[in-house]
Amino acid sequence: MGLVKVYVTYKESILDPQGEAIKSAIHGMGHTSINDVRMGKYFELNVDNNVSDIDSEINLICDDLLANPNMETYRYEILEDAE
Amino acid sequence: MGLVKVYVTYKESILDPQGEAIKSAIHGMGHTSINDVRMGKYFELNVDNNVSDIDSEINLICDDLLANPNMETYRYEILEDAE
Amino acid sequence: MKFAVIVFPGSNCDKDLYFAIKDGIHADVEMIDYRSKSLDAFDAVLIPGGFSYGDYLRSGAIAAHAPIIETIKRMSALGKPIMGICNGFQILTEIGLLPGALIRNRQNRFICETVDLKVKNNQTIFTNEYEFDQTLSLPVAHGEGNYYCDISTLKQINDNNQIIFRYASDINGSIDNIAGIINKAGNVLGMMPHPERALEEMLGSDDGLKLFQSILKSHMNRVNL
Amino acid sequence: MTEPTAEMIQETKLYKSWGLSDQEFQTISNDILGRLPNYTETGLFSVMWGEHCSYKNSKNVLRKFSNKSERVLAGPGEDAGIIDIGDNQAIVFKAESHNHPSAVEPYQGAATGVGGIIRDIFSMGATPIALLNSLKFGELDDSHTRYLAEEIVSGIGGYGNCIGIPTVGGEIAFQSRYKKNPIVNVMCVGLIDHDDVKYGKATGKDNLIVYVGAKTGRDGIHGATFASDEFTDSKSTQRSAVQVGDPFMEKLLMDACIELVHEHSDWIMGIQDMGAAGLVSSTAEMASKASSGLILELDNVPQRETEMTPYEIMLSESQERMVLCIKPEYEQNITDFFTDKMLDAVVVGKVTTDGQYKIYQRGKMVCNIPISGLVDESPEYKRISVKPDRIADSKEQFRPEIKSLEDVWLKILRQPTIASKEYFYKTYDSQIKANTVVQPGSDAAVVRIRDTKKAIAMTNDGNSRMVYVDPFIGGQMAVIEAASNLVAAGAIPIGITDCLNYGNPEKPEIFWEFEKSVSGMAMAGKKLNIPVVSGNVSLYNEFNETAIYPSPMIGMTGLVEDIDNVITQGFKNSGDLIYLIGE
Ligand SMILES: Nc1ncnc2c1ncn2[C@@H]1O[C@H](COP(=O)(O)OP(=O)(O)O)[C@@H](O)[C@H]1O
Repeated sequence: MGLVKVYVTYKESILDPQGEAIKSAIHGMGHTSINDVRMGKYFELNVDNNVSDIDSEINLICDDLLANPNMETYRYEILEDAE
Repeated sequence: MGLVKVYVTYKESILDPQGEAIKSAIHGMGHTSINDVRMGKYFELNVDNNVSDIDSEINLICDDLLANPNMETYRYEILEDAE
Repeated sequence: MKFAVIVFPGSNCDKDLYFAIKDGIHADVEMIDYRSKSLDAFDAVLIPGGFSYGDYLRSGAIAAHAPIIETIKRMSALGKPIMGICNGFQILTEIGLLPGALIRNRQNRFICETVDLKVKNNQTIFTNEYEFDQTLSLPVAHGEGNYYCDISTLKQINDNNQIIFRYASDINGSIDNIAGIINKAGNVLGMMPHPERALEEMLGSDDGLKLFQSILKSHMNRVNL
Repeated sequence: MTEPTAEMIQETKLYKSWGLSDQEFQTISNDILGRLPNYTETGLFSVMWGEHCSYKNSKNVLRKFSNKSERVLAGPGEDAGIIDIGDNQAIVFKAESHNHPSAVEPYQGAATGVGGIIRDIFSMGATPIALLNSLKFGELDDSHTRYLAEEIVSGIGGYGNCIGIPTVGGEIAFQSRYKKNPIVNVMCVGLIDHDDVKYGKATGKDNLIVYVGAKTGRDGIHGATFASDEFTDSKSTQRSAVQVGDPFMEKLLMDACIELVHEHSDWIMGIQDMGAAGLVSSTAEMASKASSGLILELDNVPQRETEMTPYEIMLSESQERMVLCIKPEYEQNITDFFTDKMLDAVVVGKVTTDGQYKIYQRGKMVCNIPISGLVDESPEYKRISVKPDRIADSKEQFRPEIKSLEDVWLKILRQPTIASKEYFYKTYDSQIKANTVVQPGSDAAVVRIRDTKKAIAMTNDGNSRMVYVDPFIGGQMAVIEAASNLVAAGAIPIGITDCLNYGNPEKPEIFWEFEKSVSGMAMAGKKLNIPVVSGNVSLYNEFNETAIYPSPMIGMTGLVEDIDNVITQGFKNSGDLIYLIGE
């Protein structure tokens, strides 16, 4: 079984209110060396090994579901035979 | 400026309702080769270069804020001098 | 005139919308399951607010793949009135019937309050009972109601007069205070505020009533032609 | 892991770390079983005899409350109390505390508290119409407190908003004693027709026990014992007691159960939610109410994880699960019904007549104990009660010295406890269902009942500072304040639910506070003829041995006969006259 890791983040031009809130919390804790925080989503997908074209399958899933191209971008890594 | 990427996920024994809902949506779309989906959080922190012990700083921030050790685990990568 | 209120798993303003049609404008209305294959018997489609599929992943994202979506798209192509409120608006952007997206409120929290908005286009099948620039007092209740689109889309919807409602002040970070938009063809409306919660003075406002009356009147006029 | 044998449990006194005393263990072995309990059985006793399920430290104090009036249809003992409001309708309501889970994981702790109280209401067949919450935090100048407050409030809103029940009222107070032990009490009110009321009973030989909802995992094991445990610094990474709420699943479950009760009442004998102490508490209590026995087949229990032990399956507090007792001829109808709603429903056992609780896993019997012993023969303690010195000493009255009335006035208004709570309650959808006539911000919330002239008013009250200074008077005041709030909204008070939050009852001074304040509340309730029909006790609210202020919360409901009589708090027009009424 393969493991695919997908990362989805807001496009750069979009304000990330969660990231902002976390940044101020981090500053409130005294860690002022953190200049900026962006928050995104992280997915781990377990995939059957017998999938023929995993890239196209994952791209489909990301485009259609995991990310909204109007506001988000994504990238992914494929880890063959993960535990 | 350095970039730190943090990944936070639920511990294995904790229910991930979002992951479950996403999995059934993916199956509904016909991608039945995806056996399991877990959803987590992904953070990008921009850090000043002059931080002396970045590891201990990031660990503190993760333990105290980004993850709740009662139900989540985290890992991170430090990318020196990222764009 | 017969309305369909689409019920997705997790929809929770479906009954409010049902009562708005039944008791508010005394028209025919039925709740329709997300698995239904046909909406032929209906003259208008309403997509209610709520948390379809828990709003997991992203609001409206999973509902966008429900079986009934194809049927709703067909209804839209036929020019039937389709209105999405709150989560319904989010779903309509997710399936591409309306441009843009609804992202997390700028203040990063859910907000529930009654706000003022302005009618910016009263020449639509949804708003002809209102005056132009009339101020309406309507409840909002959302965590992801911050309307976003890119600059070129914004110019387009402005040029085409597709912006129907604007908040009187910035309540959630929406670009140009956009609270509701219509598609280019003029038959699909999406809005974040809840007109179905504003039908009786007793509950604070009845400013939502005319929206439903507009739809009914437009339909009657067309049928009578 | 291999489980310790019965002898090892006795020798190492493992039961003690699960909260059973030597004496209790002896009673179980000698009087109830006539043998040593095995690992699973010891676990079952330890949760069922814990304070959370057995009320062993509080039962005899709770008897002070009156739970009768002309309107009471069901009182304590059921999932929630039921009060008649005329025209064949009734309201069902209860409050629940989720203090400990919220201290450990504030968002999910608060959220799952809301999920639990909602299940208590719809498990009786009622449709939830409103939620309230009573919160007590440390002082807001502390960053951890701000974090807890933000997360707890978003957890409450997150669950209630998603499932679609308006959160219409509550209270929030700030005081340093709550810094590490916040108080999170939630209340739910439901509406029901008399004929639709369902009780959590497992009755009738060979009727089937059906499990519905989310799969069981290892989360929240021993949550109920944990709820009756004190906090210390060293326990700050309690591992297993946290669950994640799934309001979407609960919405499916709620709608399905309400429809089942309305449309297919004849299929089911009883229905009960799985709350604290999960499968064991729900099924054993259902059997106990009907004096039945039960056989459970654990292999059939839907499981999210592999190799779960009987102990883990029985004690798991995974959320969003229900138990039904159904007639065997409707098994297929029931599974089809739930499958259509995207929910799993499986038969996990059946009702017997021998009064025994028999549990099997992989063909092996792992538990065989009398249900009466587990549920009804739990111990009852009368703890020692001693008046605290601070109260004896309080002859010296504090007299405030007021130089400028204006300054003091502004200072009072600036107190977070007094100031507007809009910042918080604005994040709750208080209007969904389009029935909320009076939203947060007035004395009591009012929710109308569609198609009638009636409405229900509700409020949460309790001033713990007052209770700390004088528990008896403070208890009385809590009831009187709640009743006044309802009357001020135009309603007649008809019922009380409560959450009784205190420190460790084994400390005589704490027990005294508990006893005295309950006496005060009970007396006021009797005088005003407002029965207590449900409630919840949360003891051991301490951090490093320091207890919270005694914090009873009164949740009260009132009936508005004619909605045109509803009044809100604010002054209306300039020139209106202002009267002061009373002494
Ligand atoms: N946690 C809360 N959730 C919802 N509403 C709240 C909450 N806390 C306070 N409120 C609302 O704020 C208003 C003022 O509350 P409170 O200060 O307790 O008033 P009072 O002391 O007059 O009863 C009430 O309408 C109450 O319902």
